[in-house]
Amino acid sequence: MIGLQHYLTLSAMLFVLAIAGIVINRRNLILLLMCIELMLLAVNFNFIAFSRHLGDETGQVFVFFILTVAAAEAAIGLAILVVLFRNRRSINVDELNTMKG
Amino acid sequence: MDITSFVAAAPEMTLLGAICVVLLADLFVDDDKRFITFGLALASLAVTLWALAATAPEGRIVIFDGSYVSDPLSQVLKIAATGFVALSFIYSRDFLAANGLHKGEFYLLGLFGLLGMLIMISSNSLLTMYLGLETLALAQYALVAIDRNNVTSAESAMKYFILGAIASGGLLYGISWVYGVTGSLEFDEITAAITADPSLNSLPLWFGLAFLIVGIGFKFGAVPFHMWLPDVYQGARSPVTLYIASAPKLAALALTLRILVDGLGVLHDTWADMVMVIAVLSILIGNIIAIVQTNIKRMLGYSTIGHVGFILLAVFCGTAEGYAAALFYTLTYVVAAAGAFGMVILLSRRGYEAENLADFKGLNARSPWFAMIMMFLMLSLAGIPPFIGFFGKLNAISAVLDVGYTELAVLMVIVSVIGAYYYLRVIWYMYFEDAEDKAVLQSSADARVVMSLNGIAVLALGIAPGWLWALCQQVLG
Amino acid sequence: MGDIDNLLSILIWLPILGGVALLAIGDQGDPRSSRSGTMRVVALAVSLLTFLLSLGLYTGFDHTTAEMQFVERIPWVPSLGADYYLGVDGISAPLILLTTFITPLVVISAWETIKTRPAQYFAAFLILEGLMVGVFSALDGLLFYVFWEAMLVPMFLIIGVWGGARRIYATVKFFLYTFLGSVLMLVAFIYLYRVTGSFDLLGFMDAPIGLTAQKLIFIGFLLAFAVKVPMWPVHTWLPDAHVEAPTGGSVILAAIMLKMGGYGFVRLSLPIVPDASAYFAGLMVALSLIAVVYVGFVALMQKDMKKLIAYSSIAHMGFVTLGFFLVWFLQGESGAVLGISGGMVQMVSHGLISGAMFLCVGVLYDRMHSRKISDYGGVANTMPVFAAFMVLFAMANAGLPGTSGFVGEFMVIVASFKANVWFAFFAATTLVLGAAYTLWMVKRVVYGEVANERVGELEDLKRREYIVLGVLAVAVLVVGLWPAPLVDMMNPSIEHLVEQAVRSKY
Amino acid sequence: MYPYYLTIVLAPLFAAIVAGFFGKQIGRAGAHWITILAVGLSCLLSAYVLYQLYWGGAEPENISVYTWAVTDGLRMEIGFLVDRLTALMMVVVTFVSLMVHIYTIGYMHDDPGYSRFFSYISLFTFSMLMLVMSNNFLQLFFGWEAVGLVSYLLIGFWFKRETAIVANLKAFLVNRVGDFGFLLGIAAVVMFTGTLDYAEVFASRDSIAAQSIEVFGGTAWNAMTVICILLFIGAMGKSAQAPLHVWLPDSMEGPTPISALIHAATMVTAGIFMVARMSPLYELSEVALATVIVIGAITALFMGLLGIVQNDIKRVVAYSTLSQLGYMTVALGASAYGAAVFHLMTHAFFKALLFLAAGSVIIAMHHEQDIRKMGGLRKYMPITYWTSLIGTLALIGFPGSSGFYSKDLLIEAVRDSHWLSTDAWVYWIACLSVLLGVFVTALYSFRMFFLVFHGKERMDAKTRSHLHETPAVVTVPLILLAVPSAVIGWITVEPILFGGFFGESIVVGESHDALAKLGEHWHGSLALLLHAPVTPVFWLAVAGTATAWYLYLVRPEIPGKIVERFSSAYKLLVNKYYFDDLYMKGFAGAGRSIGKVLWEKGDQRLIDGMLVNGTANSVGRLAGVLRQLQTGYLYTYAFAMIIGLTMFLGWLVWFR
Amino acid sequence: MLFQIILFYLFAAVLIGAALGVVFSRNPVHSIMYLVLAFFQSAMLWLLAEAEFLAIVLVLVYVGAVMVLFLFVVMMLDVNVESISRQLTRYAPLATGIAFIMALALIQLIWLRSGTEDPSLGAFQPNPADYDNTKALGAVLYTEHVYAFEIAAVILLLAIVAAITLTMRRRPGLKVQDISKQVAVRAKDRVRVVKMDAEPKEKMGAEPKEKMGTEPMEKMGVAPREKMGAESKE
Repeated sequence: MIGLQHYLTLSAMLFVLAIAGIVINRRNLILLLMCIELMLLAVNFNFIAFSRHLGDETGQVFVFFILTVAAAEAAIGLAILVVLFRNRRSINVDELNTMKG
Repeated sequence: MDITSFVAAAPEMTLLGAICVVLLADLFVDDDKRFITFGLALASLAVTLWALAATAPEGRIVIFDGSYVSDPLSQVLKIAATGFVALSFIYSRDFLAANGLHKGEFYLLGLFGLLGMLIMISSNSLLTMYLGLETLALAQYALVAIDRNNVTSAESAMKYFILGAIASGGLLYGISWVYGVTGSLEFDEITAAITADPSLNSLPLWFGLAFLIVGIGFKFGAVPFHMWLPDVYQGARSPVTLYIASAPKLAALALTLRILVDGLGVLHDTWADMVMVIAVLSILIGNIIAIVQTNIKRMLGYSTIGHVGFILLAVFCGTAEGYAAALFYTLTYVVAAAGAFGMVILLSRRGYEAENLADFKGLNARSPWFAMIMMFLMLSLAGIPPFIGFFGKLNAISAVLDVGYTELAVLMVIVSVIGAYYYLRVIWYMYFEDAEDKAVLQSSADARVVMSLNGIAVLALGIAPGWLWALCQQVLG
Repeated sequence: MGDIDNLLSILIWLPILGGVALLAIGDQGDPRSSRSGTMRVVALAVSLLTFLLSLGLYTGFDHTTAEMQFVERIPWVPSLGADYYLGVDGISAPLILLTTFITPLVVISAWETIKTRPAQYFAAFLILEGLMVGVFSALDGLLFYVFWEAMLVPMFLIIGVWGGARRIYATVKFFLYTFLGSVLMLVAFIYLYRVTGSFDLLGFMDAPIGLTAQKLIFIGFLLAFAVKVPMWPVHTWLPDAHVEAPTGGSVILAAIMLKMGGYGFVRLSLPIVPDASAYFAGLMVALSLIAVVYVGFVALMQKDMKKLIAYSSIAHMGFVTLGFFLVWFLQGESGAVLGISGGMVQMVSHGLISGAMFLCVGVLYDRMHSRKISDYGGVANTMPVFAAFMVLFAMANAGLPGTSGFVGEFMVIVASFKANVWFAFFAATTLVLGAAYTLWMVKRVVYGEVANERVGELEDLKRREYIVLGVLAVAVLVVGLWPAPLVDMMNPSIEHLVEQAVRSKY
Repeated sequence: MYPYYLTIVLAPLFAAIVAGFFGKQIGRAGAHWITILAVGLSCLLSAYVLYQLYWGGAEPENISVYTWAVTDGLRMEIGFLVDRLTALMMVVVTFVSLMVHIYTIGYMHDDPGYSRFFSYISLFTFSMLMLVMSNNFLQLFFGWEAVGLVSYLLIGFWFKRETAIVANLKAFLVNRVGDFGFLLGIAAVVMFTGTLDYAEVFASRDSIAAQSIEVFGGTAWNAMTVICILLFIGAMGKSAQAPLHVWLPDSMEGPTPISALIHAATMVTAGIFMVARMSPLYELSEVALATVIVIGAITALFMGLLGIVQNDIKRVVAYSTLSQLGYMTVALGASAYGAAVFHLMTHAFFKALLFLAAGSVIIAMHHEQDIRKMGGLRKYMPITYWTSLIGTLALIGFPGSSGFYSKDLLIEAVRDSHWLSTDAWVYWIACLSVLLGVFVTALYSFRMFFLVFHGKERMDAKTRSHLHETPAVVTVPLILLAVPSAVIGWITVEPILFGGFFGESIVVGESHDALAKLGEHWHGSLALLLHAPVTPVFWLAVAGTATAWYLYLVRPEIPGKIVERFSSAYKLLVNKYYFDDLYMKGFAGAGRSIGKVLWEKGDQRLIDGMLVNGTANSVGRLAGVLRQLQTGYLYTYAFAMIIGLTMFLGWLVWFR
Repeated sequence: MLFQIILFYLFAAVLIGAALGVVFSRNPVHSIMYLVLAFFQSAMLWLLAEAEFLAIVLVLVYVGAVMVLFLFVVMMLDVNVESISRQLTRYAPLATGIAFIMALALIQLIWLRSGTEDPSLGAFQPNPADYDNTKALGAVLYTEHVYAFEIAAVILLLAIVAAITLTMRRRPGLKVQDISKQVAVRAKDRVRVVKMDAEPKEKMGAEPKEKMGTEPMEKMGVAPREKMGAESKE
């Protein structure tokens, strides 16, 4: 029977994948933003699973807010990306190291 | 639900209303009359302060179905946060004007950020905490990138954003586990649930806790979640750095205290170890790397990491005194840090940011008074009596000793000696070296006055620290 | 004058406020001209007034009791159990007098030699004076610590701003070294606060503490005081700091700041953690003797006058710590009081002598801008009066009877002989070593043919310098010929201290 | 009598201060007048005090002047103990000092440091009086060091001379080595008696002798022995006993009046005086006495030998001083304190005379001091010649001179010290030394005398053309000193040695009392004089004189041959047994090397380099390494966070 | 039931595959498409879990708005796909290891230590027949969570402000009328006598001249060129 654990496992896999994606990716920043979306998706899975498991809507409400915030976040993230691109003509993660040490 | 009970949330509402006013008014203000926006922003803060004072609750009030709490702690933190935001506005204006950044958005985003802080400070559930956190964070991301033509600003904004998003993702994941285990998001209920069923105090909940600590660690900038901090401090324009370095620390403290103490206080045994590890790493790495910095903003960034370690060590104690010490430390640290960044701004001019340590050379010859003020601030940060920073350290160490961790206390004091070195370096540049730049300071009278008061405050508070410490104890008693 | 209320507070705050006033006055007129500037007059007036007021400490002092006198106590940080609690006894009062006595001399000595930012210079010294008096009069641990640390800041600036070529290295080393030493004392204080619930030093003395805790506290204190004294092997900051400091800085550093360490031992270590002090007494004596012998040899080879005097300071301070820690080798015998008295007298005397020695070097340095012994020779030819002073102080430094330098050494050697022949043996090597390094320097600097043209053009003492050195010479001789007033002042307190030190607290 | 004592002490001090500080104002004449008057006053009053004590029937007085300090039950006072021993010393000191003051007017006539010089010698008189009049160890030490200080200042009086300032440093340091022991001795006294006062210490001497102290682990030493030997180390320094004698010949770098006053007559005898003063203590430790006697004997003989090879007129006298001090020390060791003090007194006169005469010669020779460049001065300087002859005869103990009585009886006393036969070798060393010493003394004394006043005139023509007798300020003191040198022995030997002059002030154990045994055969000065030709002492002296006459007047080429023949022995003597080398290269060199090593290796490299800066540098390097972690790359940052998180999780799952 | 299980695994597999595609595909546009797929699969899975409202919102908001925004940005920035470095970071092996450990820890947590070893215990209780997910959420959203709801609104406002602040540029040369200024203008403003220093102020360079030139433009509501630094680069 499909239940909490399955969803949690799926969520965990997504989460780990998203994190791995962030760390191993040296290509471009958009991918990082997408990985973050994946991560939030994983979180949402968790909330929905727990919400269903507990029979409590609060978790789903939380997901609702997460979706809202994630949209706002995406907007700002992309805006920053645009600013960065305009300045550097690049969104390569590798080149983003003028400050260090 | 009685509508009158919403009065307790008056500060947030007032501020939001004020934000809307500023937002609209700013549309009709010319660039050369931007001081109107500035005035309005300050007025908003004043009104917020008034609302805070007017609605100060006697005890603890919880409204919005357990989402919102107003208690002495929130009062203190909110007043302080509002004050620090005002401070950063005042310090920033000249710089912004001189660098073509004097836009209403700066103030607006700053006010939004403050709103986020107030929400965090007063949140009584993980949901509102998360939303407040995001409000603050989004405002900060935007603020860091506000100078659109600045490469480093953009870079640091990007780094801040990505890492911040990861951290809030982690935090959310943790929240989901806490929710899953306890079935609630409200701090009171979480505590109640765990108390009622001690079997809940097991691995799944601890897992959630670990993720929460990642979020907290990030927000504070504790090692190893600190990496964003030096880059953002350095990359952002000085006023933004000042903003980020001051009030949000209070919000971070609220985040910590609300979650770890109000919500998961019963898990102290578990989180204490984790907090201790990141705190110890923070004081070590922050202070050590700061030694080799040449950019003062970056240096202060690393020093912040060190101070965060102290705050977290006070929290780690898990005693009322420890929490009070954390509060005291945060407040006093922020006073000095705000002043220090303010001084960086004060020394800057059009097209020239005094962000290198070397820019402080010979300040005593240029302006003995501000050199002295800066010295006070540095000494306070270094924890040298009679400046207030010393009492922060004193209380933190005292709290740590109280729970029997003598070795930790010794580590703390030794690390503060290492830390003293780089603060001393600022003093030595100001006093012992000759100026490379002999220009006169250009800044408006209000900034100078406030800066002077700021510097004197760290001394005056240090000479009479009793009331503040009593207040902190009372608030968290 | 003994009937002034809040005398101690006045002694602390008058100079500090004076210093603030000086900062406010600033450098008026051309700072390079010696005549201009009210700040010099203000500085001198404040320091002299402070000294005159401090005489009230002597005239109003009750020589018969070990109780704290001139006590002031008002709550300061009630939530921490810390009070603004001041008071003096026979141990601290002479040191306060020493402080207020030396400071005007420092001000006079710097009258026209400091040309950059003189107002800040004088202000730093006045503030420093207030803080030092604060250290000696604080009876509250937190207050003590605050003064103790705050003191570092003006000295840091004095060395750093007005010092020599390697001043930054020296001053940072000075600051960090002493800061590192003191922070552990803070931990010890906090621990004691935890035990007793307040920062009252007298309360600390009565609180029962377990042996292990005592040992840890002792180590905390030890680092703070040993660095300050400084004891071997944590002494290396001192030569650097002395060499680079301006004359006034060296004087204050040697004359008073080093005394803080010794004072700390008698005020804190001995009475608060007597058992641990007993436990570590052997180590302390050993370190003291190493300081006397080892540093004596090192001083012999110095090429820089200030460094030589700095090393000699370390050796002399070795006597202080030796005298203090003899107590436990004299259980049940007389001699303990003698040893501690000797240490205390040695502190006062060393304050006068080392101050004078540094002023002498300062006189030369002002003229030749060199501290190297080899740059001099035959100074007596051109500066006979100066040479006379120099020889007098050198003799005092070598512990000649009739000068103050002898009194303390004599007492300590006599006491240490009682404790152990070999203690006395090593301690007494200073008779030879001290004379060797001091007089060898005198020989190379003062005597001989005029070494070079610049020495040949030296002018003898100006009136200002004459007054400063003369006053110190008189003080050195008075203490040397009649130490009774000083000793009598200390006696009851030291006897009380010995009682406290030999009891067990756990 | 108290006011007299104070006046005696303070008058020179006052004069010294006036001459020192106001030298310019009062002028040269003012400086010498005030000091001479002050010292003259002291001298007169001292004589009066002596008169009162001996003839006037006054009792010895023990007076406290003021309390220096009291702590821990230990009273430290300044006070006077005036008995006949003290009074005798006071007279000797002030008289010689007065003579030297007068003499100085001539000797230092052209010196720019004229008033300073007078100030110093007055100060010296004060210090010496403080020393001899002390009633306690503290003041004794004060005086002890104060005379050392003045000696230091005076040896280095001509501070432009490198040799002078080396010599004064050396003198001070060697004295300090002695004081090192002396101070420890005082500390020991305090340890065993709890007091510094002579009277109280002497009163408890039996209890001291009953105690013991462990110096080296396991071996207990008699407390009295420890005290006495430590105190004697002080005396060795001050009275220039081997091996702490090296400073005295060098001290001749000072002006000659100083050599007479300080380095012959008074200061160097402080050690002798001190031991005599401490006779109650020394009497209770035969080990200490034996030590004293051996040291004294070695000094007496071997320092005399050095005198033979010296060519500097003052150095010859200086070595003779060393030798004579050795004699006194031997007498002390033989418990013949009276004889020692008696010899001290006569020696003070004739040695001051010899020095002043040497000074007179030096003046005449325009500060040429090498006796090889003199000769035949007799006809130019008759007064100096005759006074020198008196001094020399007194020195070799020519029958009838003051030196004869003191030295002859001293030797007799040593020979009669049969208690020493328990340590036979000590006895023989002592006897042989003092006897051979007589020969040696005569040899070097007359060698110098002949070389200076007789024989060929070896000076250059220019010097010769200026040769004439020195002025009255120089010759008058010579004459005034020649008188006591000649006759004082004759007059005073009986009362001082056998008339119980010292009374209580010198205590001698019955079995030790050689002088008392001599006293049994005492028949007066004349009898002793008549008895002289049958003693070995006389013939040894004659032999020495004859040898000198033969070698340096009759066959002056022989000494050179001897030197060639016994070159190694000569070398040993010329190099003063290599003591100077040992000290300068050995101790001083080693001290400096130790200092250098400790400083450069210990302080600079180990403590500062490795521990202090090493730590700081390590922190700096660590910072350099740690900052590498902050790569600037986003993925590193994220990775750090992930690692942190994973650590937490791993710990929670697997380790908790 | 079996059908649901099959569906779950199917959707889950596609979801994971899509996620891998997001991470590993070279072309950002492909990544976005994979992400869209992932969102769709998630929506399916949420439907399976009877969270209909959120499933729909996910598709609407994410696929409909956010992903379009992503695509828009990618297109706008016109990132040169080929120029993008292909390698993985040097942490890749280590990071994979760490991710593996983390996954292991999570799975161990979920399956072994959660106290519900029997998967059936974790099965969701089916909702009652008359349960309306949307209604249920709506009921609490405006009561219990009204405060959070308001904050969410603030966040959206903030996002608007922030996004505009960061990205809105006034194009140069774009003729815009500012009527209020046109009306408010006075005759004396038309001509201005500019006083010039004989020597330009320090570090000002040629600025006064430029200021003169841009003044009228500013008055016309057109931003001066220098304020739009990035402009010149484009």
